Amino acid sequence: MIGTGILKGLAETARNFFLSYVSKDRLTTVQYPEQRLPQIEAARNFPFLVYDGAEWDAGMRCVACQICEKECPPKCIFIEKSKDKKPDAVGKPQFYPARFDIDISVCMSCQICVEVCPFDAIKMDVEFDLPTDDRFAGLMLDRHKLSKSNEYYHEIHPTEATAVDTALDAERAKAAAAKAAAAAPKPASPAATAASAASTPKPTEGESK
Amino acid sequence: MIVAAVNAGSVDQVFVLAKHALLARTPDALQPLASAIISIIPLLVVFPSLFAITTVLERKGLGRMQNRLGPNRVGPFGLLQPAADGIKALIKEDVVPAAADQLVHFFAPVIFVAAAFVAYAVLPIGRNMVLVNLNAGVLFFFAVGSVVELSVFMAGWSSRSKYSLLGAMRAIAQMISYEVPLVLASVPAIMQAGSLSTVDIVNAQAGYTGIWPHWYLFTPWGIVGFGLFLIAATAESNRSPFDLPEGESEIIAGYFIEYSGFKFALFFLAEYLGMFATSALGITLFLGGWSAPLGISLFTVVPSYIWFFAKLLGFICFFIWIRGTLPRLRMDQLMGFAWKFILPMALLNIFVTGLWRFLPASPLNSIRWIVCAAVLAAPCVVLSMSLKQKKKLLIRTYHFAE
Amino acid sequence: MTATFLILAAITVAGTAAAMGLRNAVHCVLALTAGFAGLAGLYLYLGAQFVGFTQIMVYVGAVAILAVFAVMMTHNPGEPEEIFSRFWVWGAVIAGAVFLTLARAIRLAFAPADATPATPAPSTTVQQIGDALMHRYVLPLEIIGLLLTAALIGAVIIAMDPKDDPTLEEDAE
Amino acid sequence: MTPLEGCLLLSALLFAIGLAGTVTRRNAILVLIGIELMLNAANLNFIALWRYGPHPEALTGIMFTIFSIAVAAAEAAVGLALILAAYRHFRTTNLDRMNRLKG
Repeated sequence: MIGTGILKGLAETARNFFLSYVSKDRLTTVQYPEQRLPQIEAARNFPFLVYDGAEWDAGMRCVACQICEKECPPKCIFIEKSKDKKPDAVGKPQFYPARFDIDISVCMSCQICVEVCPFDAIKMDVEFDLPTDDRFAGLMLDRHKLSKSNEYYHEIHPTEATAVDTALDAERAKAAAAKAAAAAPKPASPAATAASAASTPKPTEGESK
Repeated sequence: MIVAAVNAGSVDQVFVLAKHALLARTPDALQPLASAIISIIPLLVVFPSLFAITTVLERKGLGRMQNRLGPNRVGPFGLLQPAADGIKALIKEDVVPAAADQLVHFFAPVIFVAAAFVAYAVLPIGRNMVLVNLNAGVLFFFAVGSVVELSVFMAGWSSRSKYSLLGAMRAIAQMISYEVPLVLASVPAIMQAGSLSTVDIVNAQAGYTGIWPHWYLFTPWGIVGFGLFLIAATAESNRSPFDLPEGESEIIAGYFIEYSGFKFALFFLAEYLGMFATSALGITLFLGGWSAPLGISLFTVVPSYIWFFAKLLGFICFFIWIRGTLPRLRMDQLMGFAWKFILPMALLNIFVTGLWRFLPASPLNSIRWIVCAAVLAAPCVVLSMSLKQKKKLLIRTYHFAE
Repeated sequence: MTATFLILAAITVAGTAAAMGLRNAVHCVLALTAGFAGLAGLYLYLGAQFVGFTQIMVYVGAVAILAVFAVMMTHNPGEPEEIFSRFWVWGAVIAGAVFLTLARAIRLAFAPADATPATPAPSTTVQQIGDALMHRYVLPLEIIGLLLTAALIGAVIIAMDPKDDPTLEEDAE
Repeated sequence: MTPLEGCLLLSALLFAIGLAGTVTRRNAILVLIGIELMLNAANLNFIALWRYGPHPEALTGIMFTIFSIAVAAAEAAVGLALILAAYRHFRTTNLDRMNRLKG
């Protein structure tokens, strides 16, 4: 018959209209600022820095290698290497970022920084609710604002975080074993680490200038 | 019964009496001016308020049809949303494109809104409540409606933007194509009433057989005419499914994309005012204007203007319902529908109205009914079958449309 | 000679003069609609309601739109921008002479003494017009209907490009 | 000046404006519009003479104007269609450049 399709459609919308007042589970949307849907595990938005332990300053995994800064397509990462060194997750003395800023107004959420990070220090966050009344300084996140604990990482991406932790633990165990093995011939090991640490920063510094 | 009628009369005429009382206090020299102002101001207040109510109603209704809540943040149940929108439109910057034709760009929304308001002059919104009872009222309405096309062109052309121009071209093509069936669909009612005056047309539909009103809707040509009028009115007011001129997903907002702030709001207002005006004309022509739908004292007691606005609200809800249901047409479907289906049907409808008038009414009313309905139904079925697309489409499944 | 008449006459003359004098053809057509609207107002002022509304409907709603479409379809950006013909002086002189002749004839026809008494506007209802159309003028009406149909078909056929798809249609009133 | 005289003078002026446009403009569309203006000037005459004439009840002026508007609409449609066809041929609407017969 003519027009049955239209009538069917009208009946459907009418049913939606009235039943949406009756059954609450028809309402597919939530009242956003108060209610939030749980994020799916693969969700990603802007990068953050992972730290281990309780203190963000001490446990930061980032060693300021500046690979992410170089790889970042829109160039939204700004890193300043520290002058001194701190022991990293494995226990090796490393540089740390004296300054680590991400301009999230520029960031395009491509996740390349995460892919290239050899230290599993930068990961993607699920936080998308970042409104601010200052569109320049407010969207320039410094290293304090960026750093989130490993527990938080487990919370938002459990599978991924477990895999990362397993890998890190394996590495730590390897490093501990190596340390134990190297404990006997004492003078060799610090000299080697110092030499490797001294050789790496030079080219990067030259490039960053 | 008589007491009730008298009471109803006084409530019914309260605005008319108030106007006369006010006029009696003004000096004689100022009376024509005062009379005009007193009559115009309510129109200028009531219909924009109706527009404000309709915007929130539309957004909430559409939301519910899509299993959403709709606006619910500003005020209780989001009812103050139009106020927030209005303030936003007022304080927004008024951007005029640098290449725009300044004068034409400025006058387009002004003419649009003016034309939309002027159309209300001939619409009777209650018993004795019409601004001017023009002898050629319906013609006036359509003449004013044709000015809208020009303002649409002015808006689209003066913006110097391809989206605007495309939107304007689409809008004009659509409005011209659907103005013809709109006028032709109104002709039967005019023929039957024997007058172009809106007041006379309403009066011709007054009265009841038993409790059944003499609306033109309850005749075979009235049903068809009303249906065609409704379709053409939807297209004429650029509403979904005929919203190609605006087509948010393709040409963003059509001819008024380069307008911002208050001018944009004016276009929005004028579109809705045009929709109300066309609906009001449909009510006047086919639904007996302000008369009560059933001739029982419970209904006739209710003041006439309340019936008018109830019918108008019904129209608005129907338009919202349609908008929530039907997807947008394609341009060739739109034009084909206007010229291949609506136009022939409207012409046939005029013929049937003539037939209705000249067939004897008194002894064989049901035979007259059947003959006219058959003359209309057969070509309608044939036309729609021949225009139907013979495409096999896959069945789509929805989450809640089981 | 009331103020209403003068205002309407001013709108009409200004609109039509602008329509004939402006550079941009679209502006010309828009100014022309203002002139036609003023003319419609004059018809209303003279008591010819039906004709006034018909004027708006036909000229503003149809002819102006048609002209605007034609202007836009024939716009040639590379063309030299000369809006008046080489002999525009002669044209202006002829038009001026025609106006002066007509004006003089009109002035002479009305002697200052015979001021016609102001008659009330004749009340013409649409019903009377319809009766006249259907009885006395039924043959012209039929001829006009035929003419309009012929013009519609003719306009479509003339404007149709033979190279284009013959299913293309144009709206012509 | 009587109202009738004012109307007739206005109509003469409109006719002169239309004539001036018709003979001076280069754009064919505007020439057509000039012709429309002259027709309208005539219509104004009909209405004015009907209004102030001796037999307004005869409706002659109104009838003539209605028919005239109908003819003018047909003329505009056909005229613009002709201009479009000519444009397709000459690639211009400039009448000074449409100067060849047998095109």
